[in-house]
Amino acid sequence: MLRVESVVMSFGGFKAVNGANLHVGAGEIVAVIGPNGAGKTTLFNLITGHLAPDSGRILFKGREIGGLSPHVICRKGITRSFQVVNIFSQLTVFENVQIAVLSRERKTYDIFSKVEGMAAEEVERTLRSVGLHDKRNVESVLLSHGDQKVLEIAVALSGKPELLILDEPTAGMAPEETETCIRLIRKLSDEFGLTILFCEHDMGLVFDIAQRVMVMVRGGTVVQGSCEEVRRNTEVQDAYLGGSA
Amino acid sequence: MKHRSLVATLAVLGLLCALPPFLPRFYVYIASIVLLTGLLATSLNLAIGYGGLYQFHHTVFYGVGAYGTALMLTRAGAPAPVAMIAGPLAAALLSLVMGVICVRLSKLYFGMLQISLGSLVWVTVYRWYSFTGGDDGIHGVPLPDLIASAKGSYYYTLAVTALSLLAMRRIAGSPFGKTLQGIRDNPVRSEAIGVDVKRHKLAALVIAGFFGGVAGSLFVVVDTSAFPDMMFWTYSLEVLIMCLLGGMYTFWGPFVGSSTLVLLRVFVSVYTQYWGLILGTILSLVIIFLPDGMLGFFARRFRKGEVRGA
Amino acid sequence: MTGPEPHAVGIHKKEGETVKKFLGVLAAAAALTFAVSAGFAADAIKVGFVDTYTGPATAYTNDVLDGFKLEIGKINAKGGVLGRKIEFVTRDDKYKPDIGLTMAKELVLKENVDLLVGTISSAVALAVSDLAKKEKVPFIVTFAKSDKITGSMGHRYVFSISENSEMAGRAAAKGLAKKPYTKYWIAGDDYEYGHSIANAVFSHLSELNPKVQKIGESWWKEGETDFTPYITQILAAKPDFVIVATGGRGMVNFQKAAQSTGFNKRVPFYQHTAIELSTLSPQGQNAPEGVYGTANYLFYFPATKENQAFADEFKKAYNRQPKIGALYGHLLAKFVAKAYQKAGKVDKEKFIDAMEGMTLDSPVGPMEMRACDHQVALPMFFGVTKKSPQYEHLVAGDVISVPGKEYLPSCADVMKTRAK
Amino acid sequence: MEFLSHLFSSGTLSQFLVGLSRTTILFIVSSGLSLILGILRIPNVAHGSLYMVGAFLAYSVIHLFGGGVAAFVAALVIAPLGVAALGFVLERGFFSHLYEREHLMLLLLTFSFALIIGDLVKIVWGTEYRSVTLPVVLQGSAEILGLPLPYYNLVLLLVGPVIAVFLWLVINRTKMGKIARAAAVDREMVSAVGINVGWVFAFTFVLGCFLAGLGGALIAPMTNISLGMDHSLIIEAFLIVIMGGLGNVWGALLGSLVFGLTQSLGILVWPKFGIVFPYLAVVAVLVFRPRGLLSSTW
Repeated sequence: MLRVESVVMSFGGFKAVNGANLHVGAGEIVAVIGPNGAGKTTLFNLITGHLAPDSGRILFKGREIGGLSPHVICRKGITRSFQVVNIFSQLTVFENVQIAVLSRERKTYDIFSKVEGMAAEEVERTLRSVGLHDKRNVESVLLSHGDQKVLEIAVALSGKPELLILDEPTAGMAPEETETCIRLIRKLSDEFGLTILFCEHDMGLVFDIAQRVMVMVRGGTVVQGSCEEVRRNTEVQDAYLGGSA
Repeated sequence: MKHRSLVATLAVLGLLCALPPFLPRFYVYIASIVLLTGLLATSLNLAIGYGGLYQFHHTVFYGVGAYGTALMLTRAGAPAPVAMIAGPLAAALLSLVMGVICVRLSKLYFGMLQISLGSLVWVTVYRWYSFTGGDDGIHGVPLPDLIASAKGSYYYTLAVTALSLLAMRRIAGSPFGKTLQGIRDNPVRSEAIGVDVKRHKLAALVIAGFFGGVAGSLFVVVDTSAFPDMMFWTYSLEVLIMCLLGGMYTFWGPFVGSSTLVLLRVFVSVYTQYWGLILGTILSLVIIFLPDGMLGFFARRFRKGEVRGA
Repeated sequence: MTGPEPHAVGIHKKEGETVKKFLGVLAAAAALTFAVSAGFAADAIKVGFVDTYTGPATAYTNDVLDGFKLEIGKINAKGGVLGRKIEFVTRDDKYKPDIGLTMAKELVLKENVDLLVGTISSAVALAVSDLAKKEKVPFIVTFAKSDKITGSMGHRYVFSISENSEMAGRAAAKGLAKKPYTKYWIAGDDYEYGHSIANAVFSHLSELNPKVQKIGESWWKEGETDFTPYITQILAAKPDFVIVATGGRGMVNFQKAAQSTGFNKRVPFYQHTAIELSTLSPQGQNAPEGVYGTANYLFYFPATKENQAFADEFKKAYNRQPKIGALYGHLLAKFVAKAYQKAGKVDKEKFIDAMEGMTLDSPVGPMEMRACDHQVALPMFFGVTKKSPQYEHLVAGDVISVPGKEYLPSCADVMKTRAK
Repeated sequence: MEFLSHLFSSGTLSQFLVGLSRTTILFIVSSGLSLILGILRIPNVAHGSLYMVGAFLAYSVIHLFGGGVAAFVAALVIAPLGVAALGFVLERGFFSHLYEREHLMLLLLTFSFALIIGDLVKIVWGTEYRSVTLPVVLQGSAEILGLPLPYYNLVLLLVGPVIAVFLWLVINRTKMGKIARAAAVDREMVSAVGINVGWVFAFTFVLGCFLAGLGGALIAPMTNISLGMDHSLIIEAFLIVIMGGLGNVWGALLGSLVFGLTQSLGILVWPKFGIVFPYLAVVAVLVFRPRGLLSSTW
């Protein structure tokens, strides 16, 4: 479904992503791991159009998407969450999800209808399924960090993506929140058959839910394979234990 | 709830309709100015309050709306209805052109580029004697008898302002309005859910410019004139002040703020020449102590202790 | 943006109540303001001044007001006109037509003044003139110099008691036609007044002396402070003579630049009001010599008894020499009092009828308010700046007086422009 | 093709020099604005008012000392210091508590100060315009290609680069300047290492105000000092700063040059609309380089 081929992207002289390769098949859950500064977030930003690659190809369902605008890429079926919580903090939980639904339905240029109550059914359904329904009228800035992260996933989900990208979904979460989050990701994959690409520092979590793992070091792909293969790979061990860890 | 707000709206409208026979003509005139300035401030708020766009030079559209209407009436001799719509359309068109150039810049840069472009428009109007009348402005614009008298122009202004406010209220409460608030709140998130941020901003600018232009065409009806000073940058800042004073993040705030300032200005400048001192003091107090503006402040006190949105 | 943006996106949900409360407060405030009024005495004749009382123009407008006050004080002391006192209020237009128009509306619609006067700004004058025509209130322009006021845009309700750019141009052309210069350069403030005075001078000059030619023009924005680039541009073209069309604050600015670059020593130039005290006194002994100018009033010329008396009286009252504005204010008071006397009652239409063709004696000699275009015919003085041992400022030398009749456009000409 | 002959006339060089000299004052004022905007992030609309106060103060000082070279020099020192003192009061009294506010709020707050200062000037100095006479030594003009260039413009031509170098030294060679630059990029970081950012900001603000006052004092002899002289200048200064790159002193210099020269040469090309050229230059720069000509501190 997604194919990243020897993509290079540099900030000034620093090559943040240097020849990364990645393949994600339909319905897979793929994790990207690597030490801090390995270029994981940059890679995600390249895929979702927040950055443009210097060279290399990014193919989604066989079409080149490198360098397109984020909103165009979203329309093609990729939505995401960010490492640092990125939601409409001044809107309510309900409104956060509502905007995402309206955007998907291309109703954002509608200046005649009353927005109140639009798409309510779907929004409530989504909120119920992520467990935020009872907080739907709370201004989202007032939510706990964990709830905000979950809300962001709900927002990303409301775009009905084919590929969902999660940048450190459990970063900064309390243990029990992490637990909930993992269950949520599983559920998404099982119930909706979503393809998920995520990166994470918590190795337990990675090996728990990922079907395949891609290891990035210094902007390049070190290895790609099943959890078992990656665990046994000596280069990975070097990178994490002997290298820059 | 809905019923009550409808009653309140009708009551206010009824009151405004009933005013002229009881007011001296001068106050009818001032009331018209209050209404159209309120419309101007509300239109600016659509861009700056809802869209978070640093629309620093909004009165350019006010001025172009006025000149568009006045020139159509004087030079082209167009029928009044055509002129009334030509001004706002010209303003919307200009807003589109300026928007295309400005929209990719953010915040302060956006504002400054807009001031620069707006000043170009101002200079052109100010200098182009043979067409715009230069610094003299245009006077004695001929109007149909129906709207030429003080009362006639008042009722016309009231009707157009009410309709425009209704339309803007509708837009603010539409999916587009909500999206705009989302963009103001978080443009990156907006893009990531598939919203074309630039285009929405552009649309907001055009709408704001159009209604700014409507206010300008109303000015021609009320004052039978148009002046280059209408679009000088200091006036733009004054309109910004009106929005801030009333409350930038509320729909009615700018209207309240502009009414307060216009009335204050008319009555205070009769007694003192230190209007700047008064305005400056009020403004700095508001910014320091009530950054949400008067209405925002009231609203806040009102809902203290409540769960938001319950 | 790190600032604490208020969490107010949804506030309008609760706005209805707030708006209502607020309207209450606003209504109370409005009621308070309505209750207060500037207040004229009940039976006074009410004169409303709209003029610029802030900014550089006050150098001229305060003299108008003081000249008026001095004369009207004397008239009121003798019991006023028709047994009624003449009272006045002032409104500041801040040199902006929109504010001026609002102020004039306030005076007419709220204060019910019998007469509007004032404005140094042509833009304000034209705006107020339009209002006067609509509201049928007489309006006497005291200072604005656009020839449109009593020319193409003149009407029954507007009068002018100062010279206009067309008249100044004709008077200057008369003076300049006798000089040997042929290659002229035109420069000035790029606004209505600048263009109209420059065009007036040059067009009449070329009628009187067909040999003159215009070799170039330069225009700067009104309020320009640094003239050096223009001066170098002009000098590079080597004209014989330069017509400099500056108004208000540009007068002094340009003369200072001329002095510091030695411009006046390289090429002679003309500025309307260059010889006038308003221009010369702020510069003291540093004003450039040899600048040609025209003016309606010089406190030392003509050295008649009447002029001397007026200047002395003004100086005694305000401790300064009267400038041009003082004469206008003086004339205004005299015209107003005499016209109401002649009209026999305080009536706007009768006042206008009385004004038309009225004659008066003044410090600069007898004058007439022309019935056809409502333009006063004042004498104009043409001279050149020079130092004087007697005063701390420069004065005009070689003064010639051009009587009003000689430089006023004919009634037929005026009517032609109005017909257009 | 008439304008071409204007362009290549003997007046062009002299026109160019005059354009350069008038750029000096634009540069001095806008570099102060640039520091305040770039480092403190305050879009200070009152900067123009401070420039006006500087001009009025210079007038008062010169009259107090009765003219002459000494009085003029005294004015050039005292007026900017007076404005700097005013800036100090404003910074400590208001801005130091409000740095975290949105730009829009700060812009409007400074606009309100501009209104207040404008009226205070009116109260103190009245509404009539004032003028200052140059000391005799500086009167008159030099000949360049047979055209006059006033001595005072020559002085300004020298003052501009001196100020530029001075500012560069202050910002790049003093501890205060280095801290200020660092604080512009990351305020928290700088205060985390134990430096009192508050005083560094106060210093920057006061320096900016000093420059505004200096600009005002320098323009005093070339113009008549009047209310409203701040209005046209402040917008030009903002455009110059944005065009040059926020917080960049060389950017302010470059911006002033572009602004001043397009204006004075624009006069030659198309006199009636000469005023349009600087604005067009700003638009062109921002369209192609949205962050300004040189790197900004933002």
